Amino acid sequence: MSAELLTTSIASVPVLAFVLGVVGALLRADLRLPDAVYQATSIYLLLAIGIKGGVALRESDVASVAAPALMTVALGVVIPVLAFFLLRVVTRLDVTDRGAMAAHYGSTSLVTFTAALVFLDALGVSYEGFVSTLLAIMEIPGILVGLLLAGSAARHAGRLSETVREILTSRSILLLAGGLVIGFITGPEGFARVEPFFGAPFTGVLALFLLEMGVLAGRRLGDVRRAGIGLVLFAIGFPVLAGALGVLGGTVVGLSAGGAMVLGVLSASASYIAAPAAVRLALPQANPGLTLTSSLGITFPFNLIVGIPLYWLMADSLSSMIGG
Amino acid sequence: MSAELLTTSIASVPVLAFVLGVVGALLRADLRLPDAVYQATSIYLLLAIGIKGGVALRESDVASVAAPALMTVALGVVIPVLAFFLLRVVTRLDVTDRGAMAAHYGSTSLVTFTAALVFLDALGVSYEGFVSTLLAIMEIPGILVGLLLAGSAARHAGRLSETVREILTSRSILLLAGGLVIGFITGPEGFARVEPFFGAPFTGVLALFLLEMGVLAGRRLGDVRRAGIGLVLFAIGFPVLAGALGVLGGTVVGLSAGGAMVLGVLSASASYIAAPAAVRLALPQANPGLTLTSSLGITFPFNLIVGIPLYWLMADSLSSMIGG
Amino acid sequence: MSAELLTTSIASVPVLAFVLGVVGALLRADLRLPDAVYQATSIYLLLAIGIKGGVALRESDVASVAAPALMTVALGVVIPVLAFFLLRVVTRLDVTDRGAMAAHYGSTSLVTFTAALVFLDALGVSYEGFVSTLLAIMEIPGILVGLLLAGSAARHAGRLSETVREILTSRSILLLAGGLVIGFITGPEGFARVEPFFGAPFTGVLALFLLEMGVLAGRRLGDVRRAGIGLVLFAIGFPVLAGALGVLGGTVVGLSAGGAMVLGVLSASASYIAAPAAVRLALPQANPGLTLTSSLGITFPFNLIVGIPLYWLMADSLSSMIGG
Amino acid sequence: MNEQAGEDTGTVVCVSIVAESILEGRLVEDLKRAGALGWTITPARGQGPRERRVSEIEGGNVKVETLVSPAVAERIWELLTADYFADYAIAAWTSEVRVARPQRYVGPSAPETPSR
Amino acid sequence: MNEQAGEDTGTVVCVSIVAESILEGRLVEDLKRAGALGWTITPARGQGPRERRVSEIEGGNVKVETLVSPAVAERIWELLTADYFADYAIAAWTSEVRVARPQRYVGPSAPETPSR
Amino acid sequence: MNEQAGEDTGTVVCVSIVAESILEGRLVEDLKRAGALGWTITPARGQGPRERRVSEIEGGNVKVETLVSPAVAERIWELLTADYFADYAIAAWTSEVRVARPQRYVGPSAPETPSR
Ligand SMILES: Nc1ncnc2c1ncn2[C@@H]1O[C@H](COP(=O)(O)O)[C@@H](O)[C@H]1O
Ligand SMILES: Nc1ncnc2c1ncn2[C@@H]1O[C@H](COP(=O)(O)O)[C@@H](O)[C@H]1O
Ligand SMILES: Nc1ncnc2c1ncn2[C@@H]1O[C@H](COP(=O)(O)O)[C@@H](O)[C@H]1O
Ligand code: NA
Ligand code: NA
Ligand code: NA
Repeated sequence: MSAELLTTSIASVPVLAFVLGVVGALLRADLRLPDAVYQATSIYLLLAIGIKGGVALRESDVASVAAPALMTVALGVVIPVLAFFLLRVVTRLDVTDRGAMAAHYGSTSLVTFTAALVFLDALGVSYEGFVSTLLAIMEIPGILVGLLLAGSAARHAGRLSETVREILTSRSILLLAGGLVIGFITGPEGFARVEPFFGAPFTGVLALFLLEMGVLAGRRLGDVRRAGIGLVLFAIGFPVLAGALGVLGGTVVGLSAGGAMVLGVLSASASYIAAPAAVRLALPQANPGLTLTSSLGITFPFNLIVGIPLYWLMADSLSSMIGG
Repeated sequence: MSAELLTTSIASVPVLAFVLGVVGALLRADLRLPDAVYQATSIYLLLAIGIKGGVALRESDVASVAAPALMTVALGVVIPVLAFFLLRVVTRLDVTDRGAMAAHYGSTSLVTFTAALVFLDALGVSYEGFVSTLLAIMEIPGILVGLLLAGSAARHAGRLSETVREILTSRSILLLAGGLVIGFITGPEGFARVEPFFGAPFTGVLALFLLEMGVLAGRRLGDVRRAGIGLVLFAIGFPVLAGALGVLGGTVVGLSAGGAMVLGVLSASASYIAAPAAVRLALPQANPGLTLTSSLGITFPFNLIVGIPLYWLMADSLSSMIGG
Repeated sequence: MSAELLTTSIASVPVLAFVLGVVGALLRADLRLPDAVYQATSIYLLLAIGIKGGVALRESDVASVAAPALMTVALGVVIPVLAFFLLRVVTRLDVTDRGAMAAHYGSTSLVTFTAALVFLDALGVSYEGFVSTLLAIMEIPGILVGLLLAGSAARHAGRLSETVREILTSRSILLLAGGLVIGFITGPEGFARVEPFFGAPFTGVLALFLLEMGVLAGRRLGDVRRAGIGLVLFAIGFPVLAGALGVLGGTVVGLSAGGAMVLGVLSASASYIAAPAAVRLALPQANPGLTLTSSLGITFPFNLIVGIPLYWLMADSLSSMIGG
Repeated sequence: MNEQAGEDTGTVVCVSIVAESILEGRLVEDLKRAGALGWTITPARGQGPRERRVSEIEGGNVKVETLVSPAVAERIWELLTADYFADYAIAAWTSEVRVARPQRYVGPSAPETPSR
Repeated sequence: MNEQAGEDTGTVVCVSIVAESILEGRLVEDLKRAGALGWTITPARGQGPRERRVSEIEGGNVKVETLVSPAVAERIWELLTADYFADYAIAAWTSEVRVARPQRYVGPSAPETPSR
Repeated sequence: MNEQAGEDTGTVVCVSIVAESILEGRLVEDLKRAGALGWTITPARGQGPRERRVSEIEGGNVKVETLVSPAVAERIWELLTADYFADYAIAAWTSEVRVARPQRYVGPSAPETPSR
């Protein structure tokens, strides 16, 4: 990996703010944002990504969106299945915990996605405007597949449909999808009027959000030692595998190098908001400490610092191999 | 109403965010802002409007402000009286509930006012800088007249003066009036230094606020059916009547078309923050469900989507009739 | 003091917002920001000052920072000792309360510092980029010296080291120091990407924060009368003395007029966040009403309105005396 | 206090439940189903003997208090035991409290002064 | 607990009031007037048998707890009955609790150990 | 309620402490040291007979509730008396409450139904 890429990733204010949060957690200092502000920041990020995506979506024709969307659904089904079976090899988790893990790694992470866009913007690399649509699509199927694998449907009939409804009307999906529609309707002129709020300050707000994520990840670090070597290997190795799959899938359906990298990031990243909530309600026997330590304590920092430049390297190489 | 006007109104990000909030409420999803952020957003809007108004007020001479201010007081007295008697015709509400309704419709709505300014800015129409002064003036007399009509003064001697004090030192009045003074003193150069906070992001913050208002309005929709046809007719018909009165009054005292339209909006819109609180304390027997369903569930969305372009059409036609 | 300087200070939006807060408190109106927003605003100010300072620090060589840093430590030791003994002359406070006061006046105030930078920026006066480093340095020694003077270490062995740890890992120090490191690493290009969040809106956010500070100061005004003439004299006279010391010290170690003025402000201002918390825990017998009335109710407004232009006048005269 | 305040006071059971906030919606539905006529929710944080939960990221705990008749308290207790205690972060306790207008809490059909 | 903790403990009445937040200022004034020497307020939300309120927009409910002597509790109860119960969204209950330093809550003139 | 809910219920002491928020960390450490196995914290504001505190600027009060055995309640009480009551803004009270699974609150070695 070129040193310059790593620098673009690590020396950015958002990533450094994340590191500050981790340091704060290790020093047992209280750097958390107040809960209300954390919630508002997450509402802001979802709406802003949605609106910007919607404005861009206007310029894409349906045909060009269809194949990447289908590929995203496919990845959303394949990745959790893969995770479920790999976990049987490298860990001794029971079927419930493996299903819970599969749901987390099958879904995706808003903040990792956002950091990837900021990274590409900093490099000056372009990507398809409709990638936020792929983000919304990727969030859902993985969770459902994970729950099915854990067999929760069998035991609590009707609960899966309740879960589907809960996810579809969850705040993150509604704000993201709603933002997409708002951006699509309002177009560039409408967006221009809110750009000084939803556009320009975006990277700074992300930095504040990552400070908080750093604290949460830092608090999980203590649990990593207790997690066992198998889980740690999985939490680092699986994102690379899934990221490679995503980059490959993106390139195959004709996304630009930037777009393929984003699909890689979506595939590689694990959910730590939507999935934990859904899994907690549908699979109460699963151990949330395990999944959060893995997704938030290991995979998230790994992706943020190493994964993002890595998937870009993959996507760039692949696209120049094909192009060349 | 020209399609273009409706589009300027409806296709703006703030109004679309309002619609998203309503949809969220209907899907029973939780799109509300945390209470602390809602409070902060409202503090921001009041201060920003006040400061910008104060900067503009500096350039107005006292003479040109006096007549519109007096007209605003007059409208603030006439409109609640009109509401009180019209309600006896179209509904079967008792005197207390009609007084409560009169207080709401006699006062005005910050967010509707703000959306009107954003609408005019988008059309490139100019308006008098001192309109935020009119906003501050309009908030108060209507509430008092409404309470007097309900006869609360008779029963609880002394309570009306307490209510007057509570309204005059309420947060919204103090922030608005304080902002006006700050803007007046600091002038354009002082404002330039805070413009990237109080100026540029304003429309975006309004969008966030309207998302929340959408949720609140959406939750009231269910009650509309139970409200009775008379109340629904009133909640739609009365704003049009009061709006026309306001536009007419504004034109008579020499406001520009934009200014007259804003006075129309102030007259047409019903309070859902200052009045509900004041009425609840001074008229506890009144049914707040009724007034909120009417003002927040019907009149507010109506004004936001249909009313604002309509009052502009009225003001524009009237001014060209006079001018031509 | 030239009228123009006073105007630059008083007619700025942040200072006027402070006055509005005081007026609100006197009218017993509720203008406070929600606690969560207050916390978030303070996190924002600390991070923003840190990051900007860190970017500037990159351009300073170590040699030029060393002498001012040492001078800051010296002032941080001398000022609380001075306060402790002066208080014995002008008041009848016991040793604990005098130690508590010394801790407050030995430490410093983020917001006064920030307002000073905004003042210098408005005047177009430049200052050394590393002044935020001095802010971080100044916060700590004064508190420790104050506690030692009160003799708390003698009674609760081990508690002082606990206090040191608590201050060093306190949120304000970590965010400030963390911001400095982030700014240092990311440099001007990294900062450019977050400037629309951490840079441009800064003065506006400060205004919001000062509104809140105004309410808190205003609530203390009632206690000022009860505080006794000695305390009032101290709360106004001591900042002038300490400010003069700071300006002198800054000029001696070769700071520019702007930089010397900032060191004067750091010396003159009294802590109302870090010190109160630390003193409360380590010196529970001290009366917090006393120290807060003095630091927040008298010294803070005095510095904000009179002190800032005064210290600039001192620094400017001194530098032209030496230079000329 | 009951003598002076007239006949319209009585004793009801106050059930306090502290649970991870993610459960709020489900808990409230279950309280309704068990016959509770009202409840009050306050935000909370906490720690307990088990540390098995997900709410650390999203909103901490909630404390739910509901004033009900002894019979309804019994049903709530059974529901908690059946569906919550085993798998979720939750603590619950009950005490007896005195209220005015007891029918507001126990329903119109309940006896005016629920026996102790 | 009372035996070991010495003589300076006693029983006082804890009055809990949940009301729409708009009433906070007025309630606190009334508590003072009734003789309460202190109170604690926590933010709350809730639902009750009546749904008649305005606070949904501005701040939900508040829960006020005040530890007082039985006589003061009685006065608070009368005040609530006279001015609040009929028209406002409000629920209130009392229980007996044990405190150290009872004079802090019941005032210096009150008997050291209020009878049960 | 105890009869129907089976044998696994019992009475424990609920200690409620309202203190300036700056003390939260120290209080929690002291509760652990006294033997508490869990606690619940809610944000609070308030006023009391003394007004001596600093928390007005940073975060108001906190209300801490902890369910413990009578012996642990006793130790908490002693700790509060020794280190807190004199100098800090604090109010505390106890009451008895009924819980399921009392061992969760009083620890495995404690008797199943702590005597009064
Ligand atoms: N002994 C206790 N006293 C008060 N609250 C408790 C106690 N034990 C548990 N809790 C609360 O119940 C929640 C769940 O506990 P747990 O199920 O052990 O994780 C904790 O987060 C606390 O808020
Ligand atoms: N049975 C109950 N248990 C606990 N809180 C209640 C109960 N009934 C009402 N409340 C609280 O009192 C408030 C007012 O109730 P209401 O007057 O019925 O609207 C509700 O919002 C709840 O917070
Ligand atoms: N009588 C009381 N009832 C309820 N809470 C009280 C009472 N007295 C004091 N408090 C609480 O304890 C805190 C500290 O009281 P104080 O030590 O008097 O400042 C207050 O801020 C209140 O939250
Ligand atoms: Na994934
Ligand atoms: Na009106
Ligand atoms: Na100082």
